[in-house]
Amino acid sequence: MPVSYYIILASTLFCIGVAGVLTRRNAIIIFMCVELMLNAVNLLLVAFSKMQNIATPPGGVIVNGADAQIFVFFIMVVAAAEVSVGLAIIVMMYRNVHSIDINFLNRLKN
Amino acid sequence: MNALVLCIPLLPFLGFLIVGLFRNKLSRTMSGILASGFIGISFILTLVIFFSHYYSANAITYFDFISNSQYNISFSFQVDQLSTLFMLIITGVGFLIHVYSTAYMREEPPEHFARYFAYLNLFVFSMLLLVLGANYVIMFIGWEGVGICSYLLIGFWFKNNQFNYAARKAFIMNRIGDVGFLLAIFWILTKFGSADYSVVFSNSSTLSVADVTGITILLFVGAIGKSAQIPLYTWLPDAMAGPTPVSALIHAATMVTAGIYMIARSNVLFSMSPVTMDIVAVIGLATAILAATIALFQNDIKKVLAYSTVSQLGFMFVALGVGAYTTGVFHVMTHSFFKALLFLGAGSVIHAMGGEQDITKMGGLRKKIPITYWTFLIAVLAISGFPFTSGFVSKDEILMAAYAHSQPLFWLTTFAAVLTALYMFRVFMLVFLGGFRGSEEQQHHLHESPPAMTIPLIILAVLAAVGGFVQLPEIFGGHDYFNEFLAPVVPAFKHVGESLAVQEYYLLAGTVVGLLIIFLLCKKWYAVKQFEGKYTGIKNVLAHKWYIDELYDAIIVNPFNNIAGFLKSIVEKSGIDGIVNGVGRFIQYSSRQVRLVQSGMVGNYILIMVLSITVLFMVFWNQDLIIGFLQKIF
Amino acid sequence: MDITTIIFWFLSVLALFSAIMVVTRKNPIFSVLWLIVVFFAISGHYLLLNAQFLAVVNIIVYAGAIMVLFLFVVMMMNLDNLPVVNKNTWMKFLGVISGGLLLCILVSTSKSATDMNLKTIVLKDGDIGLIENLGKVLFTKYALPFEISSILFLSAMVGAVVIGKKES
Amino acid sequence: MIALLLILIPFLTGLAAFFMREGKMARNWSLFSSLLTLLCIIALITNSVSASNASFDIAWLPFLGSRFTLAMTGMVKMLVLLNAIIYFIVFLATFKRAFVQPGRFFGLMLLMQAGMMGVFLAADGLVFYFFWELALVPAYFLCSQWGNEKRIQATFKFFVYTFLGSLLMLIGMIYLHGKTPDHSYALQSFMHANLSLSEENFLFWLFFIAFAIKMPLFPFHTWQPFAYEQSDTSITIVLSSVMVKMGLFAVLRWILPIFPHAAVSNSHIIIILGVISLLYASVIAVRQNDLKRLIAYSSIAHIGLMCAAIFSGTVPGMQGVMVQMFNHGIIVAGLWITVEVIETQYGTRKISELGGLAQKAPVLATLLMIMALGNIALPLTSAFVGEFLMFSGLFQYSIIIGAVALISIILSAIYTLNMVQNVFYGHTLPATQDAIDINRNAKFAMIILTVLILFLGFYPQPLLHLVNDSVQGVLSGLNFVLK
Amino acid sequence: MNALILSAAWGIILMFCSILVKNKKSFGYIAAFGLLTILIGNIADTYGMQITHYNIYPMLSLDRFGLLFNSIAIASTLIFVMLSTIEIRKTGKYQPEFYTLIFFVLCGISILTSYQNLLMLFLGIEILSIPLYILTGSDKKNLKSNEASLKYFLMGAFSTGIMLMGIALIYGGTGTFGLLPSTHSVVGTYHGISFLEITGLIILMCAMAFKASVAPFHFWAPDVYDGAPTPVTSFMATIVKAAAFIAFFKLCEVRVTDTNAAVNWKMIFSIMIVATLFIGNITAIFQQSVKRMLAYSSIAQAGFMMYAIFSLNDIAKEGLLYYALAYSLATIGLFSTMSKMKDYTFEGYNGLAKKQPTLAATNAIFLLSLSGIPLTAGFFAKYYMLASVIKTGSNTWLVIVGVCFAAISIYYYFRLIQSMYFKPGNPETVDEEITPFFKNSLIVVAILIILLGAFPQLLLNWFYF
Repeated sequence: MPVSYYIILASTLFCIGVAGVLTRRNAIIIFMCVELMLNAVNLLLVAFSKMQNIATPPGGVIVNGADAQIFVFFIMVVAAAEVSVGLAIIVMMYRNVHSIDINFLNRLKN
Repeated sequence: MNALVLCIPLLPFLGFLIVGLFRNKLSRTMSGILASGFIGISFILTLVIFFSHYYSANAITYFDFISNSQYNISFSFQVDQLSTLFMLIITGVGFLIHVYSTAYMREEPPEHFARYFAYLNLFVFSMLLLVLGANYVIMFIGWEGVGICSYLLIGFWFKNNQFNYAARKAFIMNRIGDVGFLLAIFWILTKFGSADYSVVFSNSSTLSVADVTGITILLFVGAIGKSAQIPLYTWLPDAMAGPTPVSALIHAATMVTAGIYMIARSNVLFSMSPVTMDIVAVIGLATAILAATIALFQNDIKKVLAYSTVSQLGFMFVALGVGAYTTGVFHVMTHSFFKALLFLGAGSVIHAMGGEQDITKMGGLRKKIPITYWTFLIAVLAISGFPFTSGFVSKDEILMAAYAHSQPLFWLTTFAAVLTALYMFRVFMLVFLGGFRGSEEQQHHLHESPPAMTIPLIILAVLAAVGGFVQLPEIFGGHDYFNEFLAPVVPAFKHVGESLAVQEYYLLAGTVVGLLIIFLLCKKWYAVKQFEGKYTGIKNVLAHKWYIDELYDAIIVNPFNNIAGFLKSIVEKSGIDGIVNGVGRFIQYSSRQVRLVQSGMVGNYILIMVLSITVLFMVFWNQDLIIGFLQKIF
Repeated sequence: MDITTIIFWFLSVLALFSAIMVVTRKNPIFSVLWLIVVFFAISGHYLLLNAQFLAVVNIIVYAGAIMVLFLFVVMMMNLDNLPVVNKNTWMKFLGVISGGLLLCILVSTSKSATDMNLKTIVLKDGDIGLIENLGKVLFTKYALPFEISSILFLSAMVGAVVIGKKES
Repeated sequence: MIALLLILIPFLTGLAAFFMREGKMARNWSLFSSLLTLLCIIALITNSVSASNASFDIAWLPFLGSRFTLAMTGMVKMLVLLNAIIYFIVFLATFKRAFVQPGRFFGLMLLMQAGMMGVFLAADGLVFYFFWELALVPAYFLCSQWGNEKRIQATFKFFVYTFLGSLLMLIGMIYLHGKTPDHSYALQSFMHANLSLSEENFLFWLFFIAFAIKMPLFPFHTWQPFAYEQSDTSITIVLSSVMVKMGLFAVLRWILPIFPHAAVSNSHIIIILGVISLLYASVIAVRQNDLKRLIAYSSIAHIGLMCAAIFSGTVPGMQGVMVQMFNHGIIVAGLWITVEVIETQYGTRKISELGGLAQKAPVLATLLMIMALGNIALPLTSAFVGEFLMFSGLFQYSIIIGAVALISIILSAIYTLNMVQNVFYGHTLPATQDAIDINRNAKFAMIILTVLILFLGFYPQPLLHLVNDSVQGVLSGLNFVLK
Repeated sequence: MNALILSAAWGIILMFCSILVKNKKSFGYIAAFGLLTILIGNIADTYGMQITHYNIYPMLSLDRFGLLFNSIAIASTLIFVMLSTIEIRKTGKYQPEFYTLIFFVLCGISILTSYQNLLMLFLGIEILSIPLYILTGSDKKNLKSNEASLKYFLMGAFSTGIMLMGIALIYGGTGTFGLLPSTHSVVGTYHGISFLEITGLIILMCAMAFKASVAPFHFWAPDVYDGAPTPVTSFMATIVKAAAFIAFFKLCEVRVTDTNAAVNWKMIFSIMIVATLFIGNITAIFQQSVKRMLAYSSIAQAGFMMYAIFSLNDIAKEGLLYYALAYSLATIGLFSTMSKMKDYTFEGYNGLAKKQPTLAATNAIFLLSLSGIPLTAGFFAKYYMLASVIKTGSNTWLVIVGVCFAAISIYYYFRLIQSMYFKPGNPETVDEEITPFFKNSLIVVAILIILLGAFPQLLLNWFYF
């Protein structure tokens, strides 16, 4: 399977996530779109790890694709931490203004 | 002896310092005596030099004034016949006028009285510096010094703003001339690397025609300013705002003749440039005639005298212009006698009339102030060239010189001389003959002046009468003592041939007849009971001085003021400063706009971020294009 | 057109479709559910790529933990009765446009890397994805980050406490 | 060592002055300090201390190749002397005045003096830049705290303008530093920097703009009248007597030796600029109604002349500039003091509201008259010597330019005499109805200045001797190029 | 490594202090002491004395540059704690947590200053950011604080996504996460560099620019700085930002200088620089609130720090450190003074010089330093930045632009001086909080700034010895 397929797939997912962040006003959904972006990246990384695992040029060192997958693992870790904090913040916000529409976040401007 | 020479200018300066600094302490008498005393001493010193024949072609150097690798200007004096002559005039006439002033300025409060004498002393100091200086720079120092003194003295009664304007006008017009003078000095410095007369004149042959013409013309510009020639003469009549003795000393006897001194001094250069000589002669002649015509119909006694001074100066320049330097200088001397006399006489009259200067208000003063009358008469005769008076001799020599130079010049000069006689007799008649036209209290106020005033009058009258004999033509049994005296410095003007002797007789006869006719005419016209002084037609134009002042206002003063205003309010405020402030205002404006980008909307922020990522990519991949494009622009 | 290819295409289409659904659904709950679908699809991809460990973790951590957390929050603040603000359509439009631009750029780079297309990935093969291999690497080479991530969690924990605790 | 003292004395005394609460102590203290400084420099000029003391050198920033180097030339000595004299005069003239927050006022004044001393003495680029700014900052605080209602924005304009200029200079310095063979900031190694002509030209302009703003030269001058008008007169004295000289001085000490080729090739433009600002400012001064603005413009005019004379590159020109820096300093100080007296006593600077002071305040009138005569460069006042030399220098450079420039002596006569006439002559006006004469300290200060002016006008040799070596030094570089 | 371990340890200690220690005042002292130990530990590290000899090779590597910056960061944090301990005390019962989070941030910083692997970069950034999200929102009742926190979090998360994309692409291009590029297995080359790597680098740089609040990725900064509690702002705007810059610099230093000269990165950087300077300076002019003005000024200063990343030479390296310190000290001082004011607007400062001469004087020095007047540290900071660019040659235009903006910056810095000194007024200050200790600390900072301005070698000799 050509790697560019994966690149395109991942990029598309990523950009859908970006578009979601841009178009939606609900903080939670924006956050979910961010998660979508992260997953796109994960997919890409895994694909690359396989690719690099194959690619062994003459005289070169064996590239161990494992570290990409480890990286993915760490991304998940971080994502989890982020989610906990982020949701806490969103909830705090909701407690105070009873809305999580980001268009209401305009006390700070100019 | 050098110290003695140094004392001559320093004494008046000392007087200036003492009288000026202690003006609140000194009484009138005290300051009067001090001031006159210092001048008197330096007059005596001058006499000592004169009689001890302490002349030398080379200068007495005291110290280096300005020195650098290119030129060295030393502070040095030149004591020779020319400077001695002028020193005699300055200190002599100056002394008399000081004495005269002690009485004339009585009414002033003591500190102003003292201030007056301080200025007067300072003037004498500067004037002496001018004539003593051994190089053009020292001359320039004195030159500007006398200018500022005349400024101070014209504006002596500073409460009256008219006087202040007159003073300022005088100084500024002098300055215009000074520009020329300075340029000439720089030119000389660049050519010779020195401004010493000795160096300049001895090496003058090295100059190209262009250089010498340029230098002389510029020098002459300086002379024009100082000696009130066309076009810079209008300040002199206004300068009559000052006290009358000042007019006598500065604006008749000494300062205004500085120009003549300068040209006579640099005769070597001028002789090398015929062009300049012609210009000098023409301008002199024009001034002589113009001023004389104006003088014909002035009603202010001092104005008349002022214009006559201008025209007399014109005569002198004619003399210089035709190469008769000594004659010019000679006329300076005689003129200083009779013109000082005239002014002092006028001062005496004004004093008698209680400050009245309008001749239409005078008349028939002959009985009331006899001494003034007689002395004034002598002066009038002298200036109008009555035979064997000093004026006759000098003027006659000018005419001869003109005749020798060219016929038309001669006739025009003669015409000017005739006009001189006319307006002088007019004044004389209006003041002394006929009936009194003034008010009652003036009539009661009339009285002869105190001796302090009359004695100088008498002395000057004598000089005016007999002063000419030092230079009486041979045919009248005289001899050119004067020319011989000056010969070492200024080449004497030589009478040519026998034919001129005949001319002399014609002239003599002509003068006598002419004066007689003029006298009678004037007596018929002006020695009258009633005199309005109103004029119409051409006379009116003359009475308004050909509207020259108005002309200057229209073409110079007002445009200048408008330009200045334009620069101040438009170019400076709106233009340059406007740009500077505009930049600041633009920045603030853009600040107000740019901060709107910070909309507070997370969506917008992220959108802009994403867009700018894409933009960065585009820039990155196409930067070669962009750089090339930019290079094409810049 | 063997089976893996079909699965690949199926999973890809599923991922993209459900991703779009995530973005477009009005109701947050649906978005959450669709997002879970995306994750499953991606896990499928992992399996295809022989990253079994990641596939499992993805299901457990993401689809399991995180998404449930999301779901809870969404439920907790029942967002159905959100005050509706004016929906600015041009913003949506611009969002899609710029997202598309970014996509173009990413794709164009991969395209311009010409020899990229030659590189292929052999599916259903290789053992780097196996848990023991990863474990070896993780605890040797990547031990330091592994330790350090604990700090991350600590701070996250403290943060959750600080933020989440009700003010008395 | 003396060189260091000249900076340290005002610096330390200034710092001390900050902590003095009541005015009497502060002003005595600062007067004493200025006197001390004056004595130091006089001791140096009269060679009563060995010349080896004149310079000072110590390692400062080794890794930047910058040493804390102070060096003296004749010109430097003269300007340091000017600085010392002016401060003494200012403190003397304003002795009776009660300033708000005297401690801060005198402290800042002395710090400014230290800064300017440093500018004059520094022989190392970075040190020079340091002091250049350090002179500016106290000036900023002074002008915007003591002065008239618009002072804050006026001072701000002044500060930003000059700061921008000096930053450009900084760029030039860094660039130059990179080009020096030994990567140092020393003036000497700047002179040996190997620059291409285009580089030299570029750097020349970077430096010159900074200095032109400081002078100020024609297009960059608009900050000056505003600042002078708005700031307190006692500060204006220092600004216009000493600080504007920094620009000219910097051109003489830094630009001409370092960029001789560029200086020669650009001389024509700059001379024309100088003559423009000479005439332009004079013409504007004719129409000014505010005493301070009038003097400010006349000062601009004089500076323009000096700048033109510098670039004429002739012996008299240089000589004239150097002595004129001093003479203009003392004369303009005298003018400002009279303005100060008038403003404090009659509460107005409007020429139209003044008049007839000559009757009320004869002494003041006399003193101002002398200053005014100095301002129009009348012979036997010190200014004449400088202007004579400068004009003759310009004349040597080009007859036309010399002639055009000379017109300014007419203009200067016009506006100066206007001022004298309207302020002192004529009838008294309400403002001056019950005017009193100048007070004792101011009178004393003015008399000192007057004596200086007249003495140097009559016998300028001491000054000319003092600057002789600088003239030779500056010109030798240029002549080398011209050959 | 010491710094990392110690700060983590101290973070945990303080966590438990919240349970163990009852005295509210003591937390500040504990934290200060902790910072002191960390500082000592780090300095010891620079002399090669380490707590453990744990093999950190492929992930981190301790070089003088990083360690020196650690010291700077820790020292300025110490000063920050000294100056704003009272403020922190006011944040209520989360005081120990506050310190804990600050210590964790320090961990992140010490990772960022020595990372050798993009994974560590990623982790470091996250460890830096997540506590900050919380600190920003720590003033929970304040809506501005909440809003700032949420904004910061959303945009931060987004930028994390961007960053990961970049890293992934770089990996795809080079087949390694090592900071040092491996020339093997390069695919899709452009001038010998993989397309993917270039794309990834650009994206990664954008993410870093976001963290360093460099335009056009700066938008979060003004709002977050404005909304966050003042002490947090001063911590975020100074030390954290500087750390981000160090990380950015390390990245570019290795990657950009490695890439073939034909690949010209200067274009992107110069765009970023001009944009940052423009936005920061121009927008700061119009601000009415001092806090917001300082926020924009921090962006403007970031523009100057970008010069170091533009020129990437040794001068830049020293200069960046110097700039970090100079800028941090001055800004921390300003913020701490501001937190004593009741009114944060410029008018609120009117006449401060009369009421609180010490505060006014020290603040004046800080402002002068920020505007780069000689004899303050700020001058040499700017000097180094300009010098580094000039050394690259042929980019003088960029310097001139920067200088113009520096002149503009005078406007808003001196505006504050004007209102402190020249405007009449009676500012409302929280007098009971202006303790002698506070004043003295301010004076110490001011003296420090002037010393550094007179003798920069005090700092920079560390760099060489």
